Order: sequence, then C-alpha cells, then structure tokens
Amino acid sequence: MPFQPYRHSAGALRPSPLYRRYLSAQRRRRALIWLSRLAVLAAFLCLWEWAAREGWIDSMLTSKPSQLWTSFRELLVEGKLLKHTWTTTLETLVGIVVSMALGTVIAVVFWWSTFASKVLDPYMVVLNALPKVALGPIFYIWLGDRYSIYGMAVAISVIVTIMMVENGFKEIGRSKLKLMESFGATRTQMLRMVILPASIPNWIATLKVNVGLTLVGVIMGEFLSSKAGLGYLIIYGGQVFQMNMVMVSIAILAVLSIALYGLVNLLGAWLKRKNHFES
Amino acid sequence: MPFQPYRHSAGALRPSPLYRRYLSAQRRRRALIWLSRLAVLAAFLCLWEWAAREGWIDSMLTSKPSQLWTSFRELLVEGKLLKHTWTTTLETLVGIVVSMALGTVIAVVFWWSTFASKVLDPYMVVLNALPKVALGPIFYIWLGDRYSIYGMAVAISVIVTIMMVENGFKEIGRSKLKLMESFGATRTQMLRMVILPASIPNWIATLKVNVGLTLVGVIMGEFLSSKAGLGYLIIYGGQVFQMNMVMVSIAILAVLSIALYGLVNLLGAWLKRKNHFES
Amino acid sequence: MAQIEMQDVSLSYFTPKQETEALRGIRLSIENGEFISIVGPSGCGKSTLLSLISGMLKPTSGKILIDGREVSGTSPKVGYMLQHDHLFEWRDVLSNLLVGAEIRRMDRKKAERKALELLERYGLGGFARHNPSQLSGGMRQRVALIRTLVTEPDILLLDEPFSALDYQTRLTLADEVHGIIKDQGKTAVLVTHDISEAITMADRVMVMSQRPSAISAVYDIRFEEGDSLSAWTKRESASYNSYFSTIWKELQAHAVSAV
Amino acid sequence: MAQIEMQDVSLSYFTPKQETEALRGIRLSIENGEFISIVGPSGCGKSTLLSLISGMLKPTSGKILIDGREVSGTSPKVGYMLQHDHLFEWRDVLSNLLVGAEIRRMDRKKAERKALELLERYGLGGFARHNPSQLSGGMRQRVALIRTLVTEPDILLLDEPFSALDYQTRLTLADEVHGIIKDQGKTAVLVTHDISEAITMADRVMVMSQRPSAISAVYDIRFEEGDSLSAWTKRESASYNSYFSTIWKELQAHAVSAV
Amino acid sequence: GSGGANVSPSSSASPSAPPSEPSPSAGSAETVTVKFSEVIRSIFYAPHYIAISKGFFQEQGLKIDMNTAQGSDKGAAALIAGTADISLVGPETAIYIHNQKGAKTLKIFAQLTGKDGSFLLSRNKLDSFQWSDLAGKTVIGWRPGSAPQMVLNSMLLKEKTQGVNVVTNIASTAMAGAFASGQGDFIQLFEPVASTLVKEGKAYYAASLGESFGPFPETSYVATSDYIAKHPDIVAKFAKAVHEGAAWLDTASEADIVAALKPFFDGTPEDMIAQSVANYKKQGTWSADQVLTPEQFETLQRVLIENGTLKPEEKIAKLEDVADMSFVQQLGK
Ligand SMILES: Nc1ncnc2c1ncn2[C@@H]1O[C@H](COP(=O)(O)OP(=O)(O)OP(=O)(O)O)[C@@H](O)[C@H]1O
Ligand SMILES: Nc1ncnc2c1ncn2[C@@H]1O[C@H](COP(=O)(O)OP(=O)(O)OP(=O)(O)O)[C@@H](O)[C@H]1O
Ligand SMILES: [Mg+2]
Ligand SMILES: [Mg+2]
Repeated sequence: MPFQPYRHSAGALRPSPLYRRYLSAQRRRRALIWLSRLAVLAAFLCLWEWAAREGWIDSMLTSKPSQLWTSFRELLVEGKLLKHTWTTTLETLVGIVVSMALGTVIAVVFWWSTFASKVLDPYMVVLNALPKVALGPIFYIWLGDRYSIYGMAVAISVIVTIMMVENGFKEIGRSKLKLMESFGATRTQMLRMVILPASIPNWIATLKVNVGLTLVGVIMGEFLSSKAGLGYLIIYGGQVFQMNMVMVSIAILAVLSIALYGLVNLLGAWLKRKNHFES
Repeated sequence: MPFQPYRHSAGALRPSPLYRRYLSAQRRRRALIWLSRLAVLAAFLCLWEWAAREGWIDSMLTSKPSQLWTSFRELLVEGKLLKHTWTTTLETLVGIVVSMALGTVIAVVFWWSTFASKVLDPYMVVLNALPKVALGPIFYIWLGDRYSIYGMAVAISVIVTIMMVENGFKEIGRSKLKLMESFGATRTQMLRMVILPASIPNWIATLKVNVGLTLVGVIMGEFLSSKAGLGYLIIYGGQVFQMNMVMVSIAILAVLSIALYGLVNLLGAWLKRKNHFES
Repeated sequence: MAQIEMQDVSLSYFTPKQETEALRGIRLSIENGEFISIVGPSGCGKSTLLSLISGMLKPTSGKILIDGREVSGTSPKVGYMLQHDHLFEWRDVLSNLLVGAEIRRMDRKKAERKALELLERYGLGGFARHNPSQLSGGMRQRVALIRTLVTEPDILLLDEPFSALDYQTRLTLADEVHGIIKDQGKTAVLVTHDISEAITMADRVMVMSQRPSAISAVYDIRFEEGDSLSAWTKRESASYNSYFSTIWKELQAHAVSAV
Repeated sequence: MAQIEMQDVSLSYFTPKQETEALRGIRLSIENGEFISIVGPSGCGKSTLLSLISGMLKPTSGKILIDGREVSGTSPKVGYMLQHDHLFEWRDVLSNLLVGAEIRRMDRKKAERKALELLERYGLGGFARHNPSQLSGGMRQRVALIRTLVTEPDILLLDEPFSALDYQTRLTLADEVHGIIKDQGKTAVLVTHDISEAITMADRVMVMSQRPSAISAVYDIRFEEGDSLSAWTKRESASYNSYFSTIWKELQAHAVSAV
Repeated sequence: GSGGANVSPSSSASPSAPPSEPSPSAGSAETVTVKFSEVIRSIFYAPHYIAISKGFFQEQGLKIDMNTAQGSDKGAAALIAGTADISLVGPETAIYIHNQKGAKTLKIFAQLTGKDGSFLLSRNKLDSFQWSDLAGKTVIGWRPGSAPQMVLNSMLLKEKTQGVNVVTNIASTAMAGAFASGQGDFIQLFEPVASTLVKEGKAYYAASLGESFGPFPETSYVATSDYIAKHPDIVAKFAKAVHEGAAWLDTASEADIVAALKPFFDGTPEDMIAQSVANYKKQGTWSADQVLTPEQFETLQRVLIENGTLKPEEKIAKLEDVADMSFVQQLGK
C-alpha cells in the first residue's frame, strides 16, 4: 500500500517549549508590525497637524487633519457625501462589469481567430500605449454626458483586460489542450472545458487590475462631466478653493478603492475555492 | 563522449519540396496579415473621411483625415508642434528615469528590511488603489506649477514600479540564494551578485509598463498646469474648440508612445543580450 | 493482421526557421494485446511517433493503419496518457474521469458507472468526490490512466507517464499500471527514458536512433523464469542485466554517432 | 577522529501554522575521504541534514562537529551542490566558477587558475568563455561541481545533483562525478532518491526513516569483485541486486509504517 | 531651472521675437524674472499677451516666465505655495483665501477684464433676444463656482427668468462639442469658440453677458501680500506693462493685433483671432485703467453670495483687505 495522503504532520499535537517560545516571538513581532503601522499613520497625521499649526505648511493649501474631520462631518451631515460616494461606486461597478465582459469576449475572439488577433495586434499596442485621458473630450462628444463616464472607464481598463485575459489563455499549458485534442475535442469544447475554467485565477488577477483602472477612468470621466460623484466633488472643491473638500474626497476615494479591492479579493478567493484552485 | 551541444539541426541544408511549399504558404500568410492591417487602417480612414463628407458625422466634432493632415502640416510649419512634442518627450523621459530609480531603490529597501516592507505594505496597497489623478491638486500645491508634471508622472508610475520590482526580487528562486548562502555570502553580496542581475528581465518588463504609465502621468500633469506639451495642446485645442488640433495631438501622442515603447524594447533586448538572458 | 501498422512513415516538422525531420521511414507492426516500450535519445521523436498513432499528427509520407484502416484524425480506439496527469483542478476526481466521455458525447450514466467501477477496482474507491489536489502524485497518475480507460480504447499510448514522479512511487506505480493494462487486455505503447522500466514492463523494446530517427533495434523480452513475473523478480533475473546492458550500449552508440 | 560527527542532532522547523520535527536524534560519523549516500522517503529531512552539516541551519538540539570543531555558520571547508545547477545566466562559465571565490574574497588570480585547470581536467577545456545557456544539462552540472571545487572544500554535500537530468545523462554523469570526487580525495555526502545511484556511488548507504527521521539502517557497500569497480560493473554484480532489494524493502517498510 | 522652462511662449519676449523692438529702458541694470501663472490661455486676456509680445514687460526690465494653470484654484495655490509670483485669476479667490484666514493672504493689484467675457449663443436664429426667452430652455453653462456660471445665474436672477435648465456638469473643453452634437438650446461661450461656432453656422449670437450684466471684475492680477510688500517695484512695473498693453490694444490696427497675438494661439485661424478681439473690444471688456472699484467689488461679492459660494457673514467690508489699487492708480496720473 504505497499511496499515502499528502502531508502528514507529525508531532503537531503537543507543542514543544521551543516552539511555544517561537510562537510567542512571532506574536510579538506581529504586534510590533501592527503597532508600527499605526505609529506611521499617527506620526503622519500629527506631523501634518503640527506643521499646519506652526505655520510651516499652509493649512489653506494642505488642509489639516482636524479640519478634515470637521469637514467630513459637515459633508456627511448635509447628506451629500454618501450620495457622491454612492454615485462613484455605482459607476465604477458598472464600468468593471462592462469592461470585464467586453475584454473577455474580445480575448475569446482573439483566441479563436489567430488571424484576427495578428491583424489587430499593432492596433492593440497603439491603443494600449495611448494615454486614454487624452480622448476625454471625444468620448464626451460621442457618448454624451451620461455615458461618457462609462466610456472613459471602459476605455482605460478594457485594453489591459483584453491583453491580460488573452495572455492567460496563452499560458494555459499546450499539453492540457493536447490532452483534450487526444480525445478529439472541438474548439468549442476546449474553450468551455479548459480555457475558460483554467483561466479563472488569471481572470481574477485581471479583475484586480481592472478595478483600479476603472476607478481612475470613472474619476477622469467625472472630471470631464458629471452631476455628482467624488470626481465632481474634487473639481468643485478646487473651483471654490475648498481644499478641505478636496482632501476629504480624496480620502474617501482611497477608502472606496480599498473597499472595492477587498471586495474583489473576497470574490476571487470564493471563486478560487469554489473551483478548487489552491490560492 | 556523451555530451553533445544542445540542438543539432539535421537536414536543414537542402529544404525539401514540402518545406518549400510550407515556407511559401507562410510567406503568403504573413503578407495577407500585413495587407489586412493596412486595409483595416485604410478602411477606417476612408470611412471617417466619407462619413464626414456626407455629413453623417460632424467634421467639426470629429475632424476628418484630410483636415487632420492639413492641420498637422500647419502646426508643423509654425514650428510649434515639434516643440510641444519635444517638451512632452523630455518630461516623460525624466519621469521614467526618476520613477524607475526611485522604484528600484525603494524595492531594494523593502527587500533588505522585511520589517519595513511589512509595516508599509497596507500603505502601498492604499497608494496603489488610489486613483492618482485625484491627487493632481495636491501635487500642484506641493510641487508648484513647474514640477507638478513630474510629480504626477512619478506618482502614477512609481507604486506599480516598486511592486513589480519587489515581486521580481521575490521570484528569484530561493535556491539561487541558498547557493549564495552556502558560500557564506552576505546580504550585500546577494543583492549585488544575484538579486540585481537576475532581475534584469523583470526590470525591463517593469520599464515597459512604466513607460505607459509615466506618459499618462505627464499628460495628466500637463492638463493640470503646463507651458507646453501635447497635453497642453489637447487642453488648449479643446478650449478653443479646435478638434483638428486635439486629434493631431492625440495622433502624435500615439506615435510618441509607440516610439518610446519601441525604444524601451530595443534597450531591453540589448540589456538582455548583453547579460545573456534568452529572450 | 497487426493492430497497429506503420508503413514507411516519415514526419518533418516545419517552422519558419527550419525544417526538422523527426522520423524517417518508420516501419513497425504491433499485435493485439502486445506491450511495446520505446526508448531513444531525447528529442529523437518518440512523442511524435505516439502522436502519429493517435491521429493528432498526419505523416508527411507513409501510412499508418489501425485494425487495417488508415488513421485520419483521432479515434475512440486510441487512448493517450501524458507525462503529467493534467487533471483539471476545477473538477473533482469523478468528473475528471468523465472528461473524455463528455467530449466524445458518450452515455453519461454508463460512463459514470464504468468510472466508479474502475476507481474501485484500482484502489481509489473512496476518492470519487475528492479534488485532484488532495491526491498524491501517484494517485493522480492512476486517475489519469482511468480517465483514459473510461473511454474504452483498444490501444493505450503512454508518453513517459511516470517520469514526473519520485523514484519509489515510480517503481511501484509502473508495476501497477502494467498490471492494470494487462488485466484490461489492452495493446500498449510506452515511451520511456528509463531502460529498466522499458524492460520490466514490455513484451518488446524498440530502440530509436538519433533524429531523423528510425527504429534501430528491437528486442523481444523473454525471461527464462516465465512470462508472468513481477517487475521485481524480473529486475533480479539474470537476463535482465544482459538486456539492460545491450540496450544501454545500443543507445550509447547513437549518442556517439551523433557528435 | 571522524571528519563529520553528528551527536544526537534534532531539528524542528517552526512555522506559524505548525511545528515540523524533521530530524530526531541523528548520530553519525563520517571519516575523511568517505563517500556516503543517504536515501529516504521524500520529505523525511535529507536536505535538512545537509543544511545542518553545511552550517546554514543550526540544530534545535545536539552537536555537529567538523574536524572536531563545532559548526557555527558556513565554513570554507564545506561545499554544497544543489539539484539544479543555478549557473548565473549573466556570467560566462569561468566567471560562474569564480562566484564562490568572489564571495569568500579569495585571491582572484589563483582561483582563476584553479578553475581553468579543473575545467581542462574534466573535459570542458574549451568552454570557459561560453555562456551557460550554450551548455547541455550534464555539462552545466559538471560546471556546478567545479564551481564548488574551486573553493577547495574538504567536504562535498550533494543534494540530488542528478535528478533534474534525463536518464542517460544521469547514469553517465553519476559515474563521472564519482570519479572526480574520488580523484580529488574529498569526503562526500550524497542525497538521492535513486537506490541504484546510491549503491554504485557510495562506500556506505544510510537509509532514513519517515519524519521525525533518524537513520534507520546503514549498509556498507562492498563488492566481492573489488572496490574500484566502475558503476557499470557494479550494477551487473550479484551483490548489487541484493543491496538493491534490501534497501528497497527497508524503504518500503518506512512508507508502510507511515500510513 | 525647471524642466522645459525655456520653451514657453514667453520666449517670444526675447529680443529676437517681437516685430517692433522698442528701445530697452535705459538704466534698468538687469532683467528680473517673474514667475507668472495664467488661469487659461484665452483671447479674453489679450492685453497681457500684447504686453509680452510687444516687449512692454521687457522695457520694464521684467522677464515673464509664464505657465498655464488651467484653473483659478491652481493659480492661487501657486501663489501661496510660492511657485508663482503673480497670477492672473478670478478675484474671488482672494476673497476665499482671505476668509480662510490662513497664514498668507492675496492681494489684487490690477484688473485685466472688467466684464464677463462670455456670450450667449442660440441654436436657432433669434431676431431679438429677451432673457425671458430662456424659460423652459436648456443652456449649456460652466462648472458650478466658476465666474461665468455665477454671472449667468445672477443675470437670470436679475431678469427674474425662471425655469431655465442650466447644464453645469460639462468640462469646459467639452462644452462646444456637446452643443455642436445637438445638446441644449443655448450655450454660454468665450471667444474664440463663440466666433467659431457662429462661423460654422452652428449657433447665433443671442447676447453678450458682459454687456447685459454690466461691469463685473472677472480676472485680476493677484500676488501675495508679502510679495507686494517686498517687491513693490516689480509689481509697479508689471502693472505698467499691462497698462501699456491694454493701451496699445486699444489703438492698434487689426493686423498688428493679430500679428502680436498669433504666437500665443497656435493653430487658431487669424480671422478668428481678429473677430474675437473685435467682439471683446465692442463690449468694452478691457478696462482702460485696470482699477478694481468698490462698486465692482460690491457686485462681485453680491454675485458670490447669490451663488452660495460666499456666506453673507463672510462678506468683506473693506476693499483694502484683498486689494491694493495704488499701483494702477498711480498709472493714471
Ligand atoms: N511542434 C513542433 N514543431 C517543430 N518541431 C518540433 C515540434 N515538436 C517536436 N519537434 C521537434 O521534433 C523532434 C522530436 O520531438 P519529440 O517531442 O517527438 O521527441 P521525443 O523523443 O519525445 O523527445 P523527449 O525525449 O524530449 O520527450 C525534436 O527535435 C523537437 O525539437
Ligand atoms: N523552511 C522550512 N520551514 C518549514 N518546514 C520545512 C522547511 N524546510 C523543510 N521543511 C519540512 O521539513 C521536512 C523535511 O524537509 P527536507 O527538505 O529536508 O526533506 P527532503 O528529505 O530533502 O525531501 P525531498 O526528498 O522532497 O527533497 C519536510 O516535511 C518539509 O515540509
Ligand atoms: Mg517526448
Ligand atoms: Mg530535499
């Protein structure tokens, strides 16, 4: 009976004194790291506040933590902040869904037709290299005020998405496909049974990149034309020289981006677990 | 004598008739691909021109190829176009150098001190996720109207650079380092003899990503405040509703980005060849 | 009539850079139920030979017949087993076993019954609902073999199926797989680098020459002690050593002649 | 006095998730010029044992002495050779050979002379200015061995140095490396999964048990035909087969006992 | 120096560029470089460019290192951050900053435009325009908080026009495109875009906000109080040069004006420049004396309060808190 389950952990029952010492050292180290993280944040905020109070930096330009807090509470109470944040969130989610769907479909087409992929390759390179922000006014004209935000968001994220997904398809071992071929699989079967499921981890990685890009696109789109949203708030705050408003919006944007990122991480972990990919 | 050079190509001397047929089929296919590429471009331009002439699209909004050409020649003759392009190019090059240098140094620091890397990790995540375009006003204030372009360029590219370079360091096999360790190498020696040279291919890949990001940053920075540059021209063209100018600038931007990309590719190929990495 | 018949088969690979003549004038015929091992220098075209038999490649010239019919495309008669198991992580063991059946649109119920029966029979009874990552390397390769058997091929092509395993697992699994294939009465063609594996598993060992390869020698493996020895006793028999050194020398000769 | 002496050495790995007791109460002593092979189930701690001798790991308890001195950190007396050659692509062969010398800040001129001499001696004379990618797998491993020899260690630790090579190269190279090490008069400890490699190369074979491992058996390898046989003739000798099956059974016993 | 600093349009102020080279003012030992930030590049600010290209700054011994800030906020920020010495921005920024009671305050020392520079254009040709015509119509306007938007809003309040749908969510660079592609019945535009649209037959002049609304201090030269205190001479010279630019613009021939402005407006057709200048001249955009009067200041604050960007209690009573008109007042004498 030579087949044994994979890893047998022996001696894991009664931790030895040395191991206990190791564990507590580890715990101390983790605590130290967390403390240092908090310390960095606190030091940053204190320094900021202090420098502003001492007049080393001009709080009118850079705001200061205490002002930010006041400003945040005011904006929140006025009820506007949640609305703006929600607008941006919604736009970002729509943008992500559209650009992931579009990107995946185009990547599948490119996988299907090597010819199309080859012919369009140089155009993809150009589109990838071109700073999409420059296209803002054009999107506005083409798509109108409502959809130009999505246009910008998708434009910024879709090319990278296509490239990453396509790359993922290519990285799936030739030999997995050879196995399929040996059973006489058609191209559709290969796509459905191997290419798509096998690229789930890569697809999740793409999604992670996509989130950041789409958010940038949404903000850029809001800069261009918007009725609400954090991008709108940033522009407006600048217009009326309310740096507090700008800073609060940026801080919320940071929180939003982390939240979205975390969400995608959870989704990714769930998808991977569901499909039994080791993380 | 069991050791033979790697691959012995046998029968490569006199191509067989079948191989000759294969080769000419290949050549035809390559030609077809190139023709199709040109056809796609030509069809796009013709359709554009035709639609504009027939009045299906408003050439004032979308310009048209013939107008673009005229506009390009005019701008060129006035001598300004080269100046703007050169300004943007220079800013981009400076941005690339600064952000690659900064990114590499920080990645080395993170490699050196796991503690620093751990402590700063959540901040890196935030900075990475945050849409840097939103920081424009802050850079403007901190760095002033002249350096804010570089600020924006570096901000957009440096985080990704740090992460990619650091990742590259991590991907260098533990066992290459174990070899070094077995000779009793110090950390400096490992860095100098293994980590840095071994990550050249990854560094080049990072550089490629960096170029695109830095260019976006420069354009964003020029949108924010500038005296010249393609970003300036795009904004100005938008302000005076000269879509020809906007389109010409975008086209030149596309060319510039491809040129920079090509340059980096060449540099990368040279660096790799010089260090004997297989491409 | 031989089950597999190759008549003057040649194959060249074409890439834009060069033409690689992999096989030149291969002739062989394999009887029903025979177990053939193929050894040869690396890159000589062993995998190519299997691909030709499986119908995934077409010969540049010559003919390949299976049961007297010319091969054109893959056929349900032939099962292919690769060096790596390529189990799909996103499917459990049972549904991995049904991959071939699914592709060939076989009756699902029947295929499932067959799969479960084979799992049971070859010592993996409780693992139908496990994920591939929960199996050891050797178990995974056995699952890969069963996946091939579920589609009920007459011929099994094995391309270095044990080379990714560690030494002890390899030795043990080779024995087992040999048993399974003989038990199922399949014809088998095994490609391997390991001469002792080739000798202990096969009825005939074919040695291929350097590229452009042909079959340079064929050895009928007969043990005086009888035919149904275990791999283990074969390895200890006197004829084993002489087969080993003959084949080794044959291989070395090709290596030298290539310089 | 033995050159390497391990006295009741134990080692546990600590990770936040668990404690892994890799070695428990290892005792062994190896004489100057001896060639020891170590075989054992995978994951039993063979590489750990070598790391301990090399000084890259400290034992959790027990003592390791080299030439009577307790090991503390890596020492120029010990050379380590890994499964993969890890030649640096960005250096040519000669400057790869000088990596160890450079780290240890040895006299560059002298090291270079030594490296060239060894290259010449072991059949790689013309390759000093080649790039690693221009060498075959076997040549690369030979370069890796020479890289270790350039720093003039007394003891060589070899961790499955041939397992990444193909079968034929492996057989040939093992012979050669054995010759080189004997020629240089070094003490060697070879870890391998391949029992026949272990038998043909070593003066003594040690079998390790499952984790937490100890040395479960030691076999002195003596061939009646004499001591300086080639690996080839060893493999054909009668005692080879009996060593092989004894060691195999010893190993299997551990495998079973672990379930 | 800063990267790319020497390739600005201001380099046309170097001796080689101006068509007619005035004799450098005797005695000015060395030229002083003034870091200057303009809000956007627009023909609305023509006197300033004239002063550069006709060498009036140079005569005063000033070299203008000009940067385009793309927004009043950034122009003001540059002053506070010290990266610009003088900015051309909306005067309201000085009020905002005064009210935030930061360490630095800004002072307006000269006014460039005394009226709003935007025009209301209609999609359909109107024989006579009444503000009440806007009721129920959609107007593409400027971003909230910007001067033209506030002026339009106050104009509508003044005329008591109700039910106007003013679209304020479009970036300035996309407004004309939005209108040309069919959005809105009216649009509020500056020159030369207004002229361009009219010339293309996409729109018709309906009203000039500058004329209709009357005096409104839209753009001013601003510096920090510290800078003004420390370099009164430079500020005085600067104001003088601008004054001369405005005076020259008032009398010069169209061709001369176009030639002087052309270097600053790459790619803009000469007839558009001429047309735009003519339109601005016609409505009396450029005040002759560059003085911000207390009445104008009152108007400004009223507009800001009407638009909610200034709280009534923050209203500044004394003009002197945010302005120092002594430099331009001297000029008149
Ligand atoms: N798709 C292909 N295109 C071009 N050349 C190929 C292709 N596949 C294989 N070759 C070449 O054909 C020759 C035979 O390849 P093959 O894989 O059949 O050898 P092999 O005997 O299986 O080698 P190994 O022992 O390494 O598995 C090799 O020289 C290889 O480089
Ligand atoms: N750095 C480490 N941290 C934690 N556990 C480790 C570490 N290195 C090895 N181990 C564990 O210690 C045990 C022994 O490892 P080691 O690599 O020495 O085994 P080995 O006999 O060389 O295995 P193989 O035959 O696979 O090379 C294994 O169970 C392994 O999982
Ligand atoms: Mg093969
Ligand atoms: Mg090991």
